[in-house]
Amino acid sequence: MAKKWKIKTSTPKLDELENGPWPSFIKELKTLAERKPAVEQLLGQMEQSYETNVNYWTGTVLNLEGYGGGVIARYSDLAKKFPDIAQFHTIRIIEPSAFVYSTDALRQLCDVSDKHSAGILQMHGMTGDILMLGSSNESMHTAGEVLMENGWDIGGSGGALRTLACCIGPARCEMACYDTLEVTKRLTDTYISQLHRPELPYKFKFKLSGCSNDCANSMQRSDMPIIGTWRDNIQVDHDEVAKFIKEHGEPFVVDNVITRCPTKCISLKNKKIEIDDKNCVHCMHCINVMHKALAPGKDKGVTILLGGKRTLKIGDTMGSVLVPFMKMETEEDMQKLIDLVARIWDFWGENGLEHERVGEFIERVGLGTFLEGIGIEPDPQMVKHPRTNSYIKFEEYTKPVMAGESRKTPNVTNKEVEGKETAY
Amino acid sequence: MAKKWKIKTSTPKLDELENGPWPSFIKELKTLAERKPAVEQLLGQMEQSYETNVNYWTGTVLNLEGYGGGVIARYSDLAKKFPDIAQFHTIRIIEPSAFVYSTDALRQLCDVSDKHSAGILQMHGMTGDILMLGSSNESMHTAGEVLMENGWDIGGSGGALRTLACCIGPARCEMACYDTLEVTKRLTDTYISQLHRPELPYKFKFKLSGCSNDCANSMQRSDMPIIGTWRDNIQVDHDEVAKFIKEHGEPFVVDNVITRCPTKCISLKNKKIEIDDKNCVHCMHCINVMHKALAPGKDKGVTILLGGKRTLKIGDTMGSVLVPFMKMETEEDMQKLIDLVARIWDFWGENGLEHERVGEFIERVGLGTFLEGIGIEPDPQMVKHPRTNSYIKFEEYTKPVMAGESRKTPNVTNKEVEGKETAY
Amino acid sequence: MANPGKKMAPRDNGAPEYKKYLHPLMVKNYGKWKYHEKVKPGVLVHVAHSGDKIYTVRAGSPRTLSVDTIRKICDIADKHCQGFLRFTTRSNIEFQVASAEAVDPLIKDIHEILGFPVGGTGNSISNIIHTQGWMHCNLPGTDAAGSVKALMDTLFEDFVNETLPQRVRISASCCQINCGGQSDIAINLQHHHPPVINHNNMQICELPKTVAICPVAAIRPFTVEGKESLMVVEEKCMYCGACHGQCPSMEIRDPKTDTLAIWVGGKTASTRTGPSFMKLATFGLPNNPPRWPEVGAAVKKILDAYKETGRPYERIGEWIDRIGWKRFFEMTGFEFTKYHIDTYRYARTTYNTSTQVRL
Amino acid sequence: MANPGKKMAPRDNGAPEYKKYLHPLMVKNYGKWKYHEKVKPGVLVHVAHSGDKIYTVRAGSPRTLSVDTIRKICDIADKHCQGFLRFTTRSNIEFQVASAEAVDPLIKDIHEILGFPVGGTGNSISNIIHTQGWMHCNLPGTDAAGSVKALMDTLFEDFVNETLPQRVRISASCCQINCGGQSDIAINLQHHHPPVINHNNMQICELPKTVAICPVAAIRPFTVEGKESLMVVEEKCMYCGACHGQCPSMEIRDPKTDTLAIWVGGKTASTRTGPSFMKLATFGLPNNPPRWPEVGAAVKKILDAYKETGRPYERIGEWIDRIGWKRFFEMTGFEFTKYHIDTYRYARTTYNTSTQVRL
Ligand code: SRM
Ligand code: SRM
Ligand code: SRM
Ligand code: SRM
Ligand code: SF4
Ligand code: SF4
Ligand code: SF4
Ligand code: SF4
Ligand code: SF4
Ligand code: SF4
Ligand code: SF4
Ligand code: SF4
Repeated sequence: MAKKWKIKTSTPKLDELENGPWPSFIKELKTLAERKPAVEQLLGQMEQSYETNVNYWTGTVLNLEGYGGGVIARYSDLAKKFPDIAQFHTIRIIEPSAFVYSTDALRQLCDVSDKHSAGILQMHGMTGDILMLGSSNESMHTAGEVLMENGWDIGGSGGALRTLACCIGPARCEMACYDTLEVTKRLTDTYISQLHRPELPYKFKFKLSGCSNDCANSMQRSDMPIIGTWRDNIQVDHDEVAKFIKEHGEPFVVDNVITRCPTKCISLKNKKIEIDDKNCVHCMHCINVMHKALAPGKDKGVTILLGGKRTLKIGDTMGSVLVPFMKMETEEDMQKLIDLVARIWDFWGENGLEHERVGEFIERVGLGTFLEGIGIEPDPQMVKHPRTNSYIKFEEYTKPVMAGESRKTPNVTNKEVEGKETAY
Repeated sequence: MAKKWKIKTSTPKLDELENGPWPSFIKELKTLAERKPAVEQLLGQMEQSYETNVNYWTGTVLNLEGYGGGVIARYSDLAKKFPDIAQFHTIRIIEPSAFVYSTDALRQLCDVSDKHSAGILQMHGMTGDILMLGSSNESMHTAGEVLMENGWDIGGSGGALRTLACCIGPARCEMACYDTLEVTKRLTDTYISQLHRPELPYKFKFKLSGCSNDCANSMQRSDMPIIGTWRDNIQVDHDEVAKFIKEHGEPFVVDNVITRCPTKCISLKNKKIEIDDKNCVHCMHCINVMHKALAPGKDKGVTILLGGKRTLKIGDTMGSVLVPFMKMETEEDMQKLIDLVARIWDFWGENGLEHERVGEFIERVGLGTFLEGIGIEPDPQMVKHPRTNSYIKFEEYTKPVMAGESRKTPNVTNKEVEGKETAY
Repeated sequence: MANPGKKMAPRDNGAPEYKKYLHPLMVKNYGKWKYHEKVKPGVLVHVAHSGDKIYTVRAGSPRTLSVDTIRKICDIADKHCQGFLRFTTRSNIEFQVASAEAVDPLIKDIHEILGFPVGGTGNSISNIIHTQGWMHCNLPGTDAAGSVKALMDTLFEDFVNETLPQRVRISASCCQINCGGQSDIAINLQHHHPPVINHNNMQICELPKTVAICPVAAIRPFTVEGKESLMVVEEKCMYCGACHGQCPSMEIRDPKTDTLAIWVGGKTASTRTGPSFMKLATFGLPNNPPRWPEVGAAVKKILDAYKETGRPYERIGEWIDRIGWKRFFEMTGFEFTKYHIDTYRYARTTYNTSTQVRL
Repeated sequence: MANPGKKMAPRDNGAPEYKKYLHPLMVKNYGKWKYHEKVKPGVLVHVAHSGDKIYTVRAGSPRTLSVDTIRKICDIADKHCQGFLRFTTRSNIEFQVASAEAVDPLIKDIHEILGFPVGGTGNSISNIIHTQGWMHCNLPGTDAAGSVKALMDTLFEDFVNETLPQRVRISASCCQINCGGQSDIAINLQHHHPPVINHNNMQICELPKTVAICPVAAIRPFTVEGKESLMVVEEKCMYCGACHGQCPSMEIRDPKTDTLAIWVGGKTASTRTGPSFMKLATFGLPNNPPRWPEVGAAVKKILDAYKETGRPYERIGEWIDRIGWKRFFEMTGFEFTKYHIDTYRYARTTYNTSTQVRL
């Protein structure tokens, strides 16, 4: 389509990244540079960064008209020198659940990218989107429109919900305790408006993993990790256990399974595995090691956590348990989840400060107050352990202040005590 | 000595505490009440508290002239009703190391108490002192003088050093890794002036335990826990190991020793105990269980920690490691310890706020800054793990503010950046 | 004899010379002990490398002793123990004898002359350490000694026997300051609202100090009827009582609302799992003198659950860690409330940031 | 085709229909997988209850792909995989075939047509996840993609083999915001001083937002030559860069002083020990394009130590927990400095509050 272009910019620093056995992103760019002036100029600007250690992109907010979030706008500080990258925006395209594709679909994305932007696709962004780099203010609209027409949609930015991501789950994994792909799609479709239009105090991410192995990295990288689990007993295939022991020897089983169980609830007695399932915390380790012999229980569902994010402002947080167990099979279950999300967004939406992630909000108001706000009963599973300090704020007396609720004159205690006998 | 007194006050509530198999402190008081009007009136006031749930003591600062701290002064709010307890002070008497006594010594204390106060001795206060209750402003001086004349001394209060306490250690315990009794006496004698006169930002407590079992409760209840340990190998008596295994069986050893080691560095191989001493953290558990077979190493010394205290203000703190290992045998070793304490008191003394325990101070300025202040090199053993957030304050650029050092005009960064090319 | 009117001359005597107070067998075998064995509840024998043996008999004590009782204790020590004795770090009394045969006659005298029980060793509940209460402190909301006496009556069998999974240490404190410290089970008094200020009685000199002491900056200067005083911002205050320690006119106590709380899992030994803080088990127990039956009942519930499912060498905190807090609350029947969820400085570090849950 | 000038009509398409994109064997055996086995590095077989087997071949990828390359990838998937493929959560490409025999011809094409390696499964170092860097972000101090390319060259043998104690995940981020997230080993760029303010370029409208975003309240309004601007209280600022994300004129980056840091022990799985944060291993590595050799050398040191003493199933953080940080610093040769000791909100919770030390 685009005509061949002769690379004239010399990039000695970047060239060094063409060496070595690992696939080179510089090679990828150079391929394109032969026919795309913008990519050649991108290489030129990057070469300059490699020389000076200075970055030359400036960002501003830019919305795809009518859609809101989904574009990350970049303007080159070196636009005089590299005019074709004066505008070099990224469109965040919502990926299919678990990153599965038909070649038809992929080729369609390639065509849009090739025609309406720089021909660079990042598969995938850390949040999970397909990143299509290199549109201008104008071409981004065209690209967006073509994508929309073909059934694609775009992801979040700013104070919007972010594109969801999930592990391969039931599509190809025996550990999966719920349908991560389907729930991801359902949630995306349900909240598509929130993905387009910033309505929340700040960004919100869901990530879905089919089990505690958390292959979708949800614990650390999403506001709401939804993770598969079970509440009945681990399924034990005793023949396979025997085979495993025979193959690996008892000491291996003791050293690598028995002693590694976090609650020491699995034991080896007379060459048989015994599990005190009441004490199992569904960590997956024994199943991971002996996955032919052991499997998650049959009464499956999810654990829902809240508040994970990266380090900005309050330091890293991980999701913490909000709902220890919830079935996730029927339409009703899905409605319960949607209802839960609504309660969270309502309370946080009303009381959260601008740019305040839900984890930061919980840290500020306290988990107890938060639970009350969303109408969920406290559960000991939500904490590692109860409080260790005696500083309980009994709220029948003083209620904590919510954002926006700041009282002009503080409520003060200056009542008199009843007279005490005094003597000396 | 004191003449018999007839109890006239009725104490129906307190009387109920004379029932039951456990020795009754009310009985103790009643014995005395028969000849001491103050004690009868004490019972009267307590009975009233038991009825109203109201306390009737008011405290103020009172010093034994020339000695400073050591007296806890109490005035009764019910002095009209109970004139003999209008003043009812406690003298804190420094106890002998490890609470050992000859009957002569104890009888001497009894005599002083009987003559110059209420005849009530608490053996011992939570800090470790002998508490002599019930002196008046006047008798407290007499009592104090008699005690002094007989070689006793009094403990701390206010912003002073507190009386030290230690476990029975080498006097009767095979686990002891250093001479807790002697070090306690040496430190007391060295710092006797600090025990009498408030010179520190706030109270400071030493507690000394001969090993990690911490029978002196030092970790939670002293600013500077000094705890015995060793740095060579655990002494293993293989014959006794064999006997132990024979007696208890292998599973018992696995369940109660091997799997309980915090670093899993002890193992049972062919009925022999093997210890990877490099990974032993000197927790004492295996030795506690198999104390005939195992013993601390021979190259003994102490771990010194800092910052333990109860919950007030910042919540409970425990001591944290300051010196992972230090020999504690020679006069030189003792001098090193005294030098260390001097450096801590100097730095904290200069920079600590009023009423700020050393643990609070460390929390405020940070352990790294504190170490620099006292001239000790950071050691990974001081932390559970290195920092998890990227917010490093590189101090070659900005130094943290010490107390009293507050700058009127803050140091601000408002330099210009060097011009950046801009284009659009 | 000193002249009461005369100013005392400063003398820095220092600590008593403990060496004079050691039992002769301790002097001889100082630092040379080999091992110890349990003889029976309350009785230990320590064996020295020299082959010497010393038998220790541990007796319970109410800590607050009359001089009359101490003199009796001395009589016993003179008769049986060559004139020496000691107290433990938990206020028990330890009598020492040189032979197995001397043990029982000693115990007989302890029982008959003092009426004190023998026990507190090994896997027992040792003496409860506690604080001043209404007998002496200026801050108490309850009487620690009283509740301890009542509780030790209830737990008596566990003092004289060694049938628990591990040692259990209990402490009781009469206010949130908690001089009794952390323990496997700790009882303390909890305040339920911010301090109430007695403006009339305000000691002006203390005001800046009192403002400074508040850990959450809830105290502000304030003028009442022309007099300088203080006020408390209720939203900020978390009823710690620090101000009340500094200024008696900041009254944090309230006989109508103060309650007792029970905490579990404190541990100071670095054995196995390392020292740990105590955690809230239950609160809102009535402050009910003279025998605080609700406290006894709650402690019993914890101990029953511990006895049922604790494993050897497992301290209470370690036991709960293994069975999980969910089970702990189920077994004890205590309600888990939002007040159990920490709200103070390190609250976030107490949230369960894993998918590890018991279902 | 859309008219560029025309305002787009809002359409809420939602997520692509993944069901159309699943390999037929996945559709058939959806949710009915029984177990999986390792075939060889980079190749897994999943066995369904039906007896069906699906072979997965995992290929490394630079993530940033030209459409030309993606088209080649599609050609391969058309030829071998019935026109389906997927990407992993770490940007690897997974090709799936229905029989063992189909594996090697597929790998041959991956190698020859794409030049991409096959690996990243099991106990290997999988693809390094990373961020935009100088290719697109407005905040970077370094180029994550560049350092990752250089590092993957260095670690190549550990991608195509499975000889580590456990899987090792690495991430690289181009600023302290760290979009790359936590990993067993994480590399990021560190700022060394407070932001420098370009008063001329100050966007007045953003000022209150910028003041509000600072987590330590270090930013204050300020007037320079009559113009409204901001200033930073140096003592408070801990160089987080939050303000720079809000306001480009608060310049936190400094090519002269910015350095790279390496963190270890992050983990997201709740297996065994639960998720854990990454911890500072070493800092002050020069930001040295185009190949950042110092970073490669430091990562190598960590991996060598891990290979030497790590045990099976022990992730890097778990391994260090077992051997202790003292040993970690000894083995890697990194210096432990006061900067390794936390100074932020939860600093105290990271101190060693036990006597448990290795000597
Ligand atoms: C593109 C991407 C990195 C990549 O190369 O893959 C990225 C790039 C940016 N991130 Fe991010 N983040 C990306 C995933 C993440 C993740 C990982 C994740 O989502 O799994 C995180 C950590 C998890 C989290 O949400 O905290 C992440 C944490 C941040 C933060 C810090 C948030 C915090 O509260 O700690 C910011 C700054 C902010 O929000 O103020 C941020 C801000 C940014 C901005 C928008 C910088 C800015 O303010 O202008 C970057 C735009 C770069 C660009 O030019 O495209 N980005 N960012 C990822 C999004 C692609 C996608 O949509 O798939
Ligand atoms: C008497 C004693 C309780 C007892 O019955 O044994 C006691 C009693 C008082 N303590 Fe205590 N503390 C006693 C040991 C402790 C301990 C335990 C220890 O030392 O092992 C602690 C916890 C460890 C610690 O130091 O933190 C303790 C933590 C406090 C605190 C809280 C300090 C903190 O920073 O958290 C205060 C209040 C304060 O310092 O402001 C306090 C204050 C007080 C005062 C002085 C209350 C006051 O401000 O007037 C009490 C005087 C009572 C009286 O009338 O005699 N007492 N106090 C103990 C001292 C006897 C002795 O000298 O042997
Ligand atoms: C006498 C005393 C020391 C003193 O100088 O007074 C003492 C003496 C012994 N302790 Fe202790 N401990 C004494 C208070 C403590 C304390 C402090 C306390 O109770 O307040 C602790 C810390 C408790 C905590 O962690 O909160 C303590 C934690 C230990 C441990 C560690 C227990 C564990 O958690 O595993 C051992 C080891 C053992 O049990 O084998 C121990 C072991 C011992 C041994 C076996 C040491 C020996 O070889 O002689 C002694 C006999 C124990 C027994 O009672 O059966 N001692 N021991 C204290 C008796 C107090 C009492 O009257 O009950
Ligand atoms: C394909 C993928 C899911 C996806 O939807 O894309 C996946 C697939 C599998 N993971 Fe995973 N994991 C994938 C990313 C992850 C991640 C996230 C990441 O790497 O960023 C994690 C969390 C890592 C962490 O804790 O920081 C992850 C933690 C695990 C674990 C737990 C490991 C542990 O700490 O014990 C297992 C269990 C095991 O290894 O037996 C696991 C096991 C598996 C199994 C064996 C599950 C199965 O039965 O099919 C799959 C093959 C693993 C292999 O590579 O040998 N997978 N797995 C991801 C491949 C990424 C890649 O290209 O390398
Ligand atoms: S998170 Fe669990 S279900 Fe999902 S891919 Fe990983 S192992 Fe499978
Ligand atoms: S899943 Fe985890 S907690 Fe449960 S038995 Fe297996 S190893 Fe133990
Ligand atoms: S702390 Fe150690 S040395 Fe001291 S009495 Fe206890 S067990 Fe013995
Ligand atoms: S003392 Fe503790 S750490 Fe050392 S070997 Fe024994 S149990 Fe393990
Ligand atoms: S706990 Fe409180 S009331 Fe009791 S003695 Fe200590 S300071 Fe006084
Ligand atoms: S009770 Fe504590 S928090 Fe409340 S005002 Fe007093 S010092 Fe401050
Ligand atoms: S890590 Fe920082 S510089 Fe890199 S993409 Fe994320 S926000 Fe931009
Ligand atoms: S870098 Fe961070 S701490 Fe410093 S002024 Fe900016 S926002 Fe505040």
